[in-house]
Amino acid sequence: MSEPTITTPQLEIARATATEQSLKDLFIDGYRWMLLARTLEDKIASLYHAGKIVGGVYLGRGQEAFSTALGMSLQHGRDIFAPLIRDQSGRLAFGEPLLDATRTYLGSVRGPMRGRDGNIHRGRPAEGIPAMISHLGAMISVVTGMLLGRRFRGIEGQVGAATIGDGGTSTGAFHEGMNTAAIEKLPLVIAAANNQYAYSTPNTSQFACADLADRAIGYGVEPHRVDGVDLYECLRVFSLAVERAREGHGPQLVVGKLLRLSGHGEHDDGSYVSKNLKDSLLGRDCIEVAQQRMINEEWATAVDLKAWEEEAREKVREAVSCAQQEPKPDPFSERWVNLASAWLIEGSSSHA
Amino acid sequence: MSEPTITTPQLEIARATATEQSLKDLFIDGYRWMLLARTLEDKIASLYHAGKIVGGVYLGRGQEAFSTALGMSLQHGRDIFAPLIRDQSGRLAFGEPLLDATRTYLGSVRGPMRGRDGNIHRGRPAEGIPAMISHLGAMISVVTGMLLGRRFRGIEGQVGAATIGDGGTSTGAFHEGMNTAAIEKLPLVIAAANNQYAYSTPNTSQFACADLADRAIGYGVEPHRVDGVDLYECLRVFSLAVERAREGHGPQLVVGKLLRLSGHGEHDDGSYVSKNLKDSLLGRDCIEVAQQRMINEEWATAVDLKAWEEEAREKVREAVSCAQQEPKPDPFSERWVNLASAWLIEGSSSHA
Amino acid sequence: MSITYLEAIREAQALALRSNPAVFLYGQDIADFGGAFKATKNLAAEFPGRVKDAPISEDAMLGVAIGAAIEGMRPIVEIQFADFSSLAFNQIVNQAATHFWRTNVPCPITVRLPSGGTAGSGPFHSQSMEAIYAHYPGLIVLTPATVGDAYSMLLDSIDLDDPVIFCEHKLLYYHLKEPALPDPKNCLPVGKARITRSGKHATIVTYSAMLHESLSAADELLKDGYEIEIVDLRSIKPIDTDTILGSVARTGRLLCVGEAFPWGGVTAEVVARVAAEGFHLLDAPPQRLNAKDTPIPYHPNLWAAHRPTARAIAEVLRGMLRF
Amino acid sequence: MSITYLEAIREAQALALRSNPAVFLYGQDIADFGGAFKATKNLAAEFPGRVKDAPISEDAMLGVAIGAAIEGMRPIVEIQFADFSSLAFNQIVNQAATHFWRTNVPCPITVRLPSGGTAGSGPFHSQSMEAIYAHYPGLIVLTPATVGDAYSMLLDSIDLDDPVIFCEHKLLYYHLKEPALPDPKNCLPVGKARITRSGKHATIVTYSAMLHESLSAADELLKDGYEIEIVDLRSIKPIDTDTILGSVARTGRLLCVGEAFPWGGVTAEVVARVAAEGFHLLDAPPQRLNAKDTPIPYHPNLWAAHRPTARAIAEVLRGMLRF
Ligand SMILES: Cc1ncc(C[n+]2csc(CCOP(=O)(O)OP(=O)(O)O)c2C)c(N)n1
Ligand SMILES: Cc1ncc(C[n+]2csc(CCOP(=O)(O)OP(=O)(O)O)c2C)c(N)n1
Ligand SMILES: [Mg+2]
Ligand SMILES: [Mg+2]
Repeated sequence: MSEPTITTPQLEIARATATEQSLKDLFIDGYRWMLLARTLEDKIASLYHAGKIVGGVYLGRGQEAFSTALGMSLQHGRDIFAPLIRDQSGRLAFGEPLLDATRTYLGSVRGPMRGRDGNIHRGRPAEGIPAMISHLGAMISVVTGMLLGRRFRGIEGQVGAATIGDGGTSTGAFHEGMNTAAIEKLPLVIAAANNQYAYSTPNTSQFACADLADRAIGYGVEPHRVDGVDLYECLRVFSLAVERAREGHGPQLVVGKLLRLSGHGEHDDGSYVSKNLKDSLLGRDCIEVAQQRMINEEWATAVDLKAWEEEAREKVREAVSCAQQEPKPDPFSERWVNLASAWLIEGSSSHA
Repeated sequence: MSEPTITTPQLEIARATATEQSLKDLFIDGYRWMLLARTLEDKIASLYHAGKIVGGVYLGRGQEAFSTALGMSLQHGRDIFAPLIRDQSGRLAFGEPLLDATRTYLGSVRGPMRGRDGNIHRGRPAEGIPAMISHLGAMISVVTGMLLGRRFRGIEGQVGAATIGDGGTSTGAFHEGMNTAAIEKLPLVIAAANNQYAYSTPNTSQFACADLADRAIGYGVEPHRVDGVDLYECLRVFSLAVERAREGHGPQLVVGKLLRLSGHGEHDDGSYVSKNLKDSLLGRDCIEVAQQRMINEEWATAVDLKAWEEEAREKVREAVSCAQQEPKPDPFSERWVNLASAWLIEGSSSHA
Repeated sequence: MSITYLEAIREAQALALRSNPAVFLYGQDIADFGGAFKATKNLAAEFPGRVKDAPISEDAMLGVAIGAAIEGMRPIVEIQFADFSSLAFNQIVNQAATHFWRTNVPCPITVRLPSGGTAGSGPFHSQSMEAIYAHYPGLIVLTPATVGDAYSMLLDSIDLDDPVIFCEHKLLYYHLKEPALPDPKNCLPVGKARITRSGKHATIVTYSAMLHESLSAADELLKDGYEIEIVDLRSIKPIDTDTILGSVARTGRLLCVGEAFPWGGVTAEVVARVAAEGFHLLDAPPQRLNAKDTPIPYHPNLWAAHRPTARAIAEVLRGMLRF
Repeated sequence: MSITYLEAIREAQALALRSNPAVFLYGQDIADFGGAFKATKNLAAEFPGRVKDAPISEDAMLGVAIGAAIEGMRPIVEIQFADFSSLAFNQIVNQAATHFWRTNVPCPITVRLPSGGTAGSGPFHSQSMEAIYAHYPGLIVLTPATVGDAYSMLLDSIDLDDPVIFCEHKLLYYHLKEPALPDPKNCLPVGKARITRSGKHATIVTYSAMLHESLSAADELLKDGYEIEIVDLRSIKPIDTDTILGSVARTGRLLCVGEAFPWGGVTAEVVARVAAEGFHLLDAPPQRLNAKDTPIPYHPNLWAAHRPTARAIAEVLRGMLRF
C-alpha cells in the first residue's frame, strides 16, 4: 500500500525562506492526509451503522486540518505524538499505518492492541505513539515523562505532542501535566482543539475565561492561537510551535478554534450543537476550505481532486478488506498474561 | 475570656469614605489578632519541643498579616473561611475560639474534633469553618460547593474563602476547584500565600510563571497582588476582593508574597531557606512591620504594645491551662461510630 | 407497560427532585442532554436549575457535592462511567467518607457509578469498583440487581445521611424490565440481602449483573436435580452476614460470584466471613468466582471469557456438588 | 554497627542509582532535603540530577514516571505519605497497571508508599493502601516487614519490569534495626512468603508492622505453652498461597492479621483462599483481625485501640486455641 510521499514535516513553512513550491507541496500532502482520514472515518461510520464495528466510534470530522498539521509538524521515528479520539488524520500524517486503524475497528487480532483494547486507544509507544487511556488529560504527564526520560538518556531536540479537547482542559491532569512540563522546560506541544463542545457540554459550562490560550501565561508556557479550520494557518502555527519547543523554549500551548462536525460519537446525532455555530466561520468544513484554497491558488485542478478522492477510497477499501479477513482474538489462545514478569502471575485457578 | 472587641470586618477601609479613625481601629484589631496568634504559636512550639503536643505542629509565623486580613474581611456567622496550616491568626480573626486550638493541640476530648482528628485539621463546618483534610487543594471545591449549596437555598451575598500555598497551586484540585467556581461565578476568594517554599521546595521547582496571580486570567477570575508582610495592604486588598466577590463579580484570586519565618513544621529547622530571601523585603516580620506603622502613625505607644503583649500572653496561658486540665479521649467511651445512619454499622465483631 | 432498570433510576431521581427541595443532580452532560445513558432524560426541563452540567473535573465535582451536602443539600452526582471515579477517589474516600466521623456534620451525597462490563467497552468503561469503596470506613456501597431495587435503593440512598456509592450495572440498563415500580414502603431496607431463589443443595451469594448469570446457572442445575439457593447481596457495605449464614446453614455449600477483579473484593469478604462465622455450617470448601486477573478486554470474544458467565458458574457448582 | 529499616531503603536506592543508569528518583522534597523521612538523604549530592524534586502534583508525578519508564528509565517515585497516592490513583491503576497488557511495552516503575499508622498522625497520614492496589491486575504489591526485606525487596522492585507498589511502614523506619544488610543474592525472591517463626498450634499470617505485634503475641502465648507459627507474607500481590497452606497444614488453625480497614483487604483474601483451597486442613474457623472500621484516629489513646496490637492478637489466639 503506498501512502502519500511526504511523511516528515517541512518546518520551512514558518520561515522566511519558504518557497511557494515547498509550501504548495506541504499543503497538498496535508490535504491528502485529511482526505484519507475523512474517507476512512466515513467508511468506519457506515460500518458502525451497519453493526460491523466492535465498540464505539468517535470521529474527527471537522478537525482534520488541525490534527493533520500537528502530525505533519512532527517527525515519525524521532518525535512523540499522543493522539486522542479526534486525531485519525494526525495519526496518519504522523505515520501510523492505516491498517492499525482498520484492524482495531474491525476486531482483528493483528491490530496493535490485539483485541485487548480498542479503536481510539490504539498506540505504539515504542514508536512514539503512546496508547491513550480514556481518562482525559492523563496523557499529558505521560508525554512529559517520555521527554524527561529522553533527556535523562541524553537525547535532546525531540519534541512530544499531546492533544486535548476544550473539555479535557478542565481536568486536574491537564493542569498538573502542563505545569510539570513547564517547570522542567521540556519540548512539549499541547494541541488543544476547542471544538466548542465536550460531548454535549458547551464552552460556557466548561470554563469562564475568554480564550483557552489565556491559560498559557499562568504556566510560563508560550501561547498560540489558530483558526483550526484552515490547514494553511494550522501548518504555519504548528510548525512554529514545534520549532519553538525543539529549540528549547519549553512547552507550547496551541489552541485551535473549530467545530466538531458530527456527534460526539456515532451513537449521538449532536442535535444540541447550536445552529449559530454551525452557520458561523467555525462551522466550515476544513476539507472544503482546503480544496477551495488549492483551486484558488491553482495548486490543483478538479481532476486532481477527483483522483485523490479515488486514491483515498482505494486505500481505505484495501485496508478494510485486509482487516476483515483477519482472525479475531480467541480467548483460548489469548495468554491472559498481565505482567512482564510472567513468573509472578498467580497460577492458582481456584481464586480466579 | 474576653477577645479583642471587633470581630466583624469593616469593609469601609477600601472605600473612599474610610476615616482615619476606622482605619486605625481596624489595623489595631488586626495587630492584636496577629499578636495573639503569634503568642499562641510560640507557646505551642515550646510545648511541642517539650514533648507535650499530640501530633505535629505547623506554624503561621510570618504569615499573620495575610491570614488575619482575610479573616477580618469575612463575617463570622455569615461567610465561610476554610483555613490551612498557616492560618492560626486568620482563624482567630474570623472568630474561631482560642480554646479550639489549645484543646486540639493538647489532646483534650472537648476539642471540636474530639481526638478523632488533630490540630490544624480542626474545623466547625456548621459554623462556616470547614475542617481541612491534608490533601492540598481539596478544600477549594468544597467551599465552592458550600457556596453553591447556599445559592440553591436562596442565600446570596455570602462569601467563601479558601487558603492555599504556593505548593498547593500545583494540585489538580486547585485547578478544578477554581475553574468550577468561575463557571458558576460563585463568591469565592482564594487566598494564595506564596511563602516561597512548599516544605523545602522553592518556587522554581513548583511553577514556571512569573507570578501566580497570572493564573487568574486563564480562569476568568479577578487577580489581586499584595505585599503579604504589610497588614495595611493586606486589609486593603482582601476587603476589596471580598467586596468584589460579594457583589457578584465571581471568584477572586489574591496572591500574597511573603516568607515562612520558621521551618515547615516544628520538626524542621528550615535551614534550606535562602539567606537572600531572609534578608529581602519578603523576610520582614509582619508583626514588627505592623508595630512600626502604629508607632510611626502614633496609633499606639510602646506602653500599649507591652499591654497588648501581656494581654495575649494571659489569654494563651488561660486557654492552655484550661485545655491541659481536660480529659483525654478514652477508647472505651469512644463510640467508634463512623456513620450518621448508625443502624447500618455492622455489629459483627468477628471481622472487626 | 413495563419499566427498565434505567428508567427506574430516572424515576427515582425525578421523585426525589419532586419531593425534596434539597436534592439536585450534578454530572457531565446530564442537563439538557439527559446523560450519556439518558438516566436524567427530561429532568432538567422538569426541574429547571436543579440538574446541572459539570465540567470534566471529577475531583471538583465531588468536592462541590460534599460542600453542598455540608450546607444541607442532597446532591446526586453522576460519574459518566464508574471508571472515571478514580479521579474523584480522594474526595470520596478522604473527604466524604471521613466527614461525619471527624466533624459530626453529615455528608449526605449519592454518587451514581454506571458500572460493570458490556461488550466492546474495554478496560476503561467496564470496571466494577464497589470493593474499592467498600474498603473505606464511612461509605455505604449499594449494588442493585433488579429494577425494583434500582428504584427503591436509589431513593433510600438519597434519604440516608451518609455518602452512598451507588453502583448501577450498565448491562442491566436497557434490557432488564419489570411490569411496574414497587412502592418504596414495601421494599427491603438498605443493608438487607434478598433470597432471590430458594434451594437446598448450595448457596450462591452474588450481586448486580452476576445475579442474572447465577439465576441462569441455577436453571441449568435444576435440570440435574439440584436446587440452588441464591442470595442477592443488594448492599455490599454493609453486608448482611446473617442472611448469608442462614442460607449456608440450609445448604452447606457456598459459591460467591462477582464480576470484579479476583484479588480481594466482595467474594473474598463474603467467603472470609462465612469461613470465620459459619465454619461449622459448611459441608464443602466455600468457593469464589470472579473475573480474570487482567484488565477488562475490549474485544467481545475476550470479554465473554474474562467475566463469569452462567456456564462457568454452573461448572463450578457441579464441581462443588460432587464434593 | 547497625542499620535501620529506613537506612536499608536509602541504601537500596543508592545501590540502584550506582549500578543502573536508568534509575532516577522523583518525589516531593527528596532532592537536597532528602525527603520528609530522609529516605533519600545525601543521594541528590551523590547522584547529581538523578534525584528530582517534584511539584505537589501526584497525578503528574506518576504520569511522568510512567512516561519515563516507557522510554526505558526505571523511576522510583516517593509519595510523601501513602495517603496522598489517592491523587495518583488513576495513573497507577489505569495507566501503569494496564500498560504492559495493552501495549506489550513494560512499565517498570517503583512507587514507594510510606504507609501505616504512627501515634498522632491521624486519618490522612496513617493509611495502609496495599489492598486497594492489589485489587488491580498488573501491579505487584510488596510489604516488607524487616530491614533485610526492605533492602532486598526494594532492589527487586527496581529490577522488575512491572509497576511495583512498595509499601514501607513508617513505624518501622527508625526503630527497626539489624546488624547488617543481607546480600541480595541470598534473599527470598519476590512472591515468596517467609516462615518467621515456626510453631505447631496455630498459624498467624501477617505482614508489615503487624509481623512485630504478632511476634510479641506469640511470645506471650509461649508462656501458656502454645507454639505459634508466623508467616510473613512479604508480598501481598502475588500472595504465596502454598507457604500459607503448608503452615496451616501443620497447625490446623489460621489467624490473619492486618493493619488496614476491616472490609476486604489482605486478611479477607488470605482467609478466603485458605477456606477454598485448604478447607480440610482447618481444625477451627479461620479468623481475621484488622483495624476498626473508622478512619484512623489522631489521638494516641484512640489510635492504640484502633489498630491490632499484640495483646488483641493474643486474645483472639487464646479464643481460637480453646476451640
Ligand atoms: C476524566 C474523564 N471524564 C469523563 C470522560 C468521558 N468523556 C469522554 S469524551 C468526553 C468529552 C470530551 O470533550 P473534549 O475534551 O472537549 O473533547 P472532544 O470530544 O470535544 O474532542 C467525556 C466527558 C473521560 N473520558 N474522562
Ligand atoms: C496533595 C498533597 N501532597 C503532599 C502533601 C504533603 N505536604 C504537606 S504541606 C506540603 C507543602 C505545602 O506547601 P505550600 O502549599 O506552599 O504551603 P506552605 O506549607 O508553604 O504554607 C506538602 C508537600 C499534602 N499535604 N497534600
Ligand atoms: Mg470539545
Ligand atoms: Mg509555601
